[in-house]
Amino acid sequence: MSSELLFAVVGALIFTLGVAGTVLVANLLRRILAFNLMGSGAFLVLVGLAQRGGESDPVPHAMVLTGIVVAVAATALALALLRKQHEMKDSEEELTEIDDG
Amino acid sequence: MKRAIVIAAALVFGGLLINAIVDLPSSPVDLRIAVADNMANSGVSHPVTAVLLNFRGYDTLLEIAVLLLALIGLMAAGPMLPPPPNQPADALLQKLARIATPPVIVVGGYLLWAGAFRPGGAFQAGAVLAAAMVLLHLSGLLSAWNAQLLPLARRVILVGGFVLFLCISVALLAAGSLLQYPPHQAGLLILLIESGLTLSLAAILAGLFLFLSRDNGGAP
Amino acid sequence: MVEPVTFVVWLIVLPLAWAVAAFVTGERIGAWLGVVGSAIQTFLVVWMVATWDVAVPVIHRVGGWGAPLGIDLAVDGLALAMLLLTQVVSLPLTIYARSYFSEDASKSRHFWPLAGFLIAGLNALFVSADVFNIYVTLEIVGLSAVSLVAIGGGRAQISAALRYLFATLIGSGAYLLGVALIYGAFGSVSLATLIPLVGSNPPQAFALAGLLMLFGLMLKTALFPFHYWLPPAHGGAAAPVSALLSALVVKASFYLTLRLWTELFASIADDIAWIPALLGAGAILWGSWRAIQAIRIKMLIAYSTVAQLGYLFLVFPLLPGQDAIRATVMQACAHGAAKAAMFAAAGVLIKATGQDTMAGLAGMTGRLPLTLFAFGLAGMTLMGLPPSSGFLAKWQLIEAGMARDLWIIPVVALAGGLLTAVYIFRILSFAFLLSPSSVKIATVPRVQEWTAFALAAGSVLLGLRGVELMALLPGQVP
Amino acid sequence: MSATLAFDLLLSTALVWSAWRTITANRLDQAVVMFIVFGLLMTLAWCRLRAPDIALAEAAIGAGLTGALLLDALGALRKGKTARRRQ
Amino acid sequence: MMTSGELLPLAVFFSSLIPGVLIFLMPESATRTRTTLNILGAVVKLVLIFILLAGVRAGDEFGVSFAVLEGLELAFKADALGLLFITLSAVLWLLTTLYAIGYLEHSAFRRRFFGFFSLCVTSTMGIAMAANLFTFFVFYELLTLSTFPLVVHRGTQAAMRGGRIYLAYTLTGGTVLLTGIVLVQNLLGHTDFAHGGVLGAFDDSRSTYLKAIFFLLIAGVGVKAAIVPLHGWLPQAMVAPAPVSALLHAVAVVKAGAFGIVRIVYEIYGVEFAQSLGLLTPLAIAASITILWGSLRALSQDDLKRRLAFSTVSQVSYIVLGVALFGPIGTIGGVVHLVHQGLMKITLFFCAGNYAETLGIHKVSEMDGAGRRMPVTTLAFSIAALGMMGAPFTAGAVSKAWLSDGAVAANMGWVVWVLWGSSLLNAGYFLPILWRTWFRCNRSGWHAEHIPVAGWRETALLLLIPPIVTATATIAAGIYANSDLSPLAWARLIASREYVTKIVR
Repeated sequence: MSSELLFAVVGALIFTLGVAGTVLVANLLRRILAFNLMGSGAFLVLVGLAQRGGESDPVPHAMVLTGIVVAVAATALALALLRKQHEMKDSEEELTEIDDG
Repeated sequence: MKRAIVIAAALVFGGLLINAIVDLPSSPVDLRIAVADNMANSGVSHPVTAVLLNFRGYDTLLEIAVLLLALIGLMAAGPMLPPPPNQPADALLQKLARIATPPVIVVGGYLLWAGAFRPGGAFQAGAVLAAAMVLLHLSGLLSAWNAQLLPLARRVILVGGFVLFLCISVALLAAGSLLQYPPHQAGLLILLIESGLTLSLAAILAGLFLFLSRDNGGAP
Repeated sequence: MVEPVTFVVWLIVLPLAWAVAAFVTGERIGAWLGVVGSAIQTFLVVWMVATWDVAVPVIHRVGGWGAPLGIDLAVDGLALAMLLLTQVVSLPLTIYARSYFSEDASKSRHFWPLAGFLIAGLNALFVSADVFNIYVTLEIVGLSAVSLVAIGGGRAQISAALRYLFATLIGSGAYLLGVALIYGAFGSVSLATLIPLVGSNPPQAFALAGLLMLFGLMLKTALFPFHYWLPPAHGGAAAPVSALLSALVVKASFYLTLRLWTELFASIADDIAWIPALLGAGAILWGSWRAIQAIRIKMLIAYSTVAQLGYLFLVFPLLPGQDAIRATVMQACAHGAAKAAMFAAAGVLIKATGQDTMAGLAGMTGRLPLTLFAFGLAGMTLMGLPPSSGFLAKWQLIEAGMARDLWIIPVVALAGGLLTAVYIFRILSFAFLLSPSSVKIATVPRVQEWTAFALAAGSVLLGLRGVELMALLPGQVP
Repeated sequence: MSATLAFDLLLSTALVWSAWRTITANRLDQAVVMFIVFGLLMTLAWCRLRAPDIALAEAAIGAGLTGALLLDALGALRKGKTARRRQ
Repeated sequence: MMTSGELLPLAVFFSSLIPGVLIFLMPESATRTRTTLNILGAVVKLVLIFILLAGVRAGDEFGVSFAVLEGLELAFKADALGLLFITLSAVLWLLTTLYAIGYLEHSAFRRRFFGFFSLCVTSTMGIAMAANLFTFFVFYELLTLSTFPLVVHRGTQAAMRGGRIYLAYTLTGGTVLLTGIVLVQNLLGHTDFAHGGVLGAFDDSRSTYLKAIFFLLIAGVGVKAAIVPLHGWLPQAMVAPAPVSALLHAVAVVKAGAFGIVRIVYEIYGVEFAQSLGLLTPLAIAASITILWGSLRALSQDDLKRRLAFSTVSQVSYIVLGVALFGPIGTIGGVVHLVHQGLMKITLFFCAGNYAETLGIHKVSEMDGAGRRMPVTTLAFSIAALGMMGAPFTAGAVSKAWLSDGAVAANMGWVVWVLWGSSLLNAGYFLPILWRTWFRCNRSGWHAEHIPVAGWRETALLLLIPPIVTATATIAAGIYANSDLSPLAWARLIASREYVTKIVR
């Protein structure tokens, strides 16, 4: 097994871990991490498979660059929504506490 | 119960996937040849940059759109906490940031320029510059941005690179199709686009952090 | 003279341009830019349809390289039909949204850029002939749709947006791995290059890629039982956003499912064709059932979307027959226009009554007759009653099913129509009830009522004149 | 077994392990740290795959910026919690 | 350019559609404009119809079609059979409009009422002029949709309940009908109506299949025709205002169903082919059961409108019965009853409305002495009721005579007994009403009197004219049955075109 193929297999494992994580993990921040793992796994499969003959291939490299940027965009959006949700939960709970008091 | 099912399914799926990967015969199409054949007309000598900004430049155009719209989405939905109190920043960190910033900018510039013939380019350069901005912010030298009160200049910088890219792509439509560079001007146009992108990418990537950040110097 | 082919490019560039311009200039000018831009896009696409020659498939080679090195944009009748639907539905919705958001600058400031990106993403998606490029367009569509849900800023909206975001991200993740496997197996991501290479005995990785990509797309289309994210997102967003999402966004991933199913994955599709059909039937029953039980108007409409999407998948055992594709395109267009009208009308009703409950509708046929009429017309399309486009879709679906002796498909379609009637007339009955005359209603600008009505009338009129639309998808593939 | 293959095997194991820990770590901050470690290991993997462009981007964006975003978010989520506890 | 042969059917169609749309666009308060528009539309329609009648009599062809999809056409034709229905609907539309203007004076939502009223008439025109089953179905469903707002017009919970039941029956029926239509389309590639039928070309191997389709089609239209056991909606829908009951539930809706049966038997299957498949006898049995069951149920209803509703259930099946009697004589009897029953039943509903509006009477048990207070209305009511029983010199007598002759000619002697039984039952539920109104005295006075007597006018003029006209027409159609202008003459023309063999009588 060439090391490129090895990394493709590793990518497959990481993707699987990521999928299982997104389904099983309840904490939303951790889900975001799991989603990022999915992406990284897919990138590894893409480059590893493409280069399993041993030669470097610029086309998947460019695709992965695009993918990384898309992933960070999605992650930032997810974190923003998560924080907003958290913030609103906070203020709501404070409100109820004031009501109780 | 659900856990067991998911884990079993994941094991089956992973097994199938690995089996499929290991068994895969070699691919019938080899784009490396096509890339190599067309490098001379691409305007750059680094293959990845050629793919990213010329052969598949359309992907990159749309990808910047993704980044931009994620930033807008983040501005639209992000938390709107009251501005944090001005904490006294760590003096050491400030000094470090002051020292580090100029070389980082130089590195960014180098990466941008290098992209034409070796690893590097707008993304990497923009990311490095963004990192510098984040560092400046964390050391208290650059305040967080307010998504609700965004000055016009900053908005222009955010979208400038994308607009430049879009305009050049459309202008080239006159040559026959979107983003069809004339071979002789390709190098120059790509450098132009990358320069614009570097600035905007730096601003957008930093913006992903600065619109949300409420930590003046207090990273955990 | 500009060739109509390059119009395709403009359909992508224009909304991108007005999106960024709206971002820079702010909400007031941005709204005008959105409306004018949509009007120009509509004009372009109508021109394209008018000058369309079915026999000549249109390919635009971005960068002049051509596949597989470069990226191709390909326009066929199917893509053109979806482009037409997108522009024709989004134009009235932009006019509606300009009025709807006029009092609320903080929301509209971000609505216009995001809507522009969304429409650009949709147009780019429909014409893309490159599986990786499709991934990027899917992300544009997905992330802008999620952001649009979130602009309301309410707690329910943020939660709905997050749930939607995770669904769409898992979907794109699965799709992306599929792309990776395909590139590994064949060394190309261009559809035109890939299709002849697949052959009769493709490697296992290809089948796996097909399952991954189709799964990802079905998740994004909210096919039962992956619909869990749709009702809160579509039912919770602002009315113009719900309309865009229900009418267009879910259609985009459906369109890709259809396209990949019939073209790239045709060799593996036959064996699993009953799965989407079964899920589609499940969607019709479950979605209708939940809609019948709904208390809130917009929740009812959102569950109705879940049900109506089921019809789209019902045709899969009949593929790749052109009659089945025609039926499903008609259904997509019918549902697109009708659902946009319905959400727009619901927006008016909710603004007027100040509450999102059906009980609040009492007496509204007297107060807001135009809006209720629009709602009724849209409902007629959803029920598949003549002479609406929904009826033509149902008619074609039944005919296609009978032609292959698959009786179960017509039976499900007809039963679904009756279930739809139950929830549509349930809501209309509330509106016909007499109300205490003391109930005060807020005034809503007439333009909102009329745009809702125009969309609803369009969905019905298409039923009287489906020839032109169906001419884009001729009986025999040329 | 050559030295490079041994290194690749080691790196692969580390990658899978860090990914596994990211999902399973008990505490959230541990998970985030493990994810950043995972990003750095990915950078190494890209180098091994002769993809220096990706390695640069992964280091700057994947590990760097994403890491900073995650840590910041973690801080914000925490702060909310402690603020609540103080009340 | 379109020829006049294409334009005329469209003009008939639009003469009620355009007023309908305009009414929706006008404000609620524009009462006078609305009234003018309604009457203008109805008059224009009548003029157009007279031109058509003359043309069709002379043998001209009127028709027009539009492609909806490739191979699927929205097609209209104005033939003798369709025109019969059109003329009936248009005449009664004019009268009912006048009646409704009087009836709904001062009530709310009149814009909505008259708007949907016009749409209903338009749908009826579409049903009458449909040249294929597809077009028929389009307007059949439109009729359902446009009558729903009229049924629930009062906006009460009871109205909603009636509306829901109405929809449940008719939409389900529509679905069954659609199934049958698509099967025909699948079999033939088209669903065109043609004299002598279009399915006759198939051999015996498909006969079971064809019978199944027949069952689906008849069950589908049978809901609106209120064939037992599909009649449950009709008494429920009587919650609607009187003009709605009058036009729609005695004329338009139930007739649309009956008319559909006529088209299906004569122009899809062909009456001779239907006979050879053995489909007519079961149809005759179903019609007979309906005739008797409806009359039986009517006996026990105290609510006047419900009694009339069950009477409708019974009477409409006379038409179906006529269709099912093989031979031109039965056909004439059935087709002419389409008109005769319409005239008589609308008179009864007008009168019932008058009792309710003027004196607040809704129940048979409250009608004692009503004839002295409202002699004109009660006279009209009596004429129509006697007509229903088949009394001499009325339209009803003509129908019944032709139907029994047709039964004998078709060798179905038992049908004569059904007709006699029905007449007896009719007498059983109508004569007590006549007795009460004319010969019993009102002792307690009229507690809920809304409209006072003014000279000879016992109630509002607009409420009085329509029943007078229709009652007169009931007698005229009986006495002048043999003239060239009578409905009977027209029914003979129709029969002569549906049968290849010539009429003897």
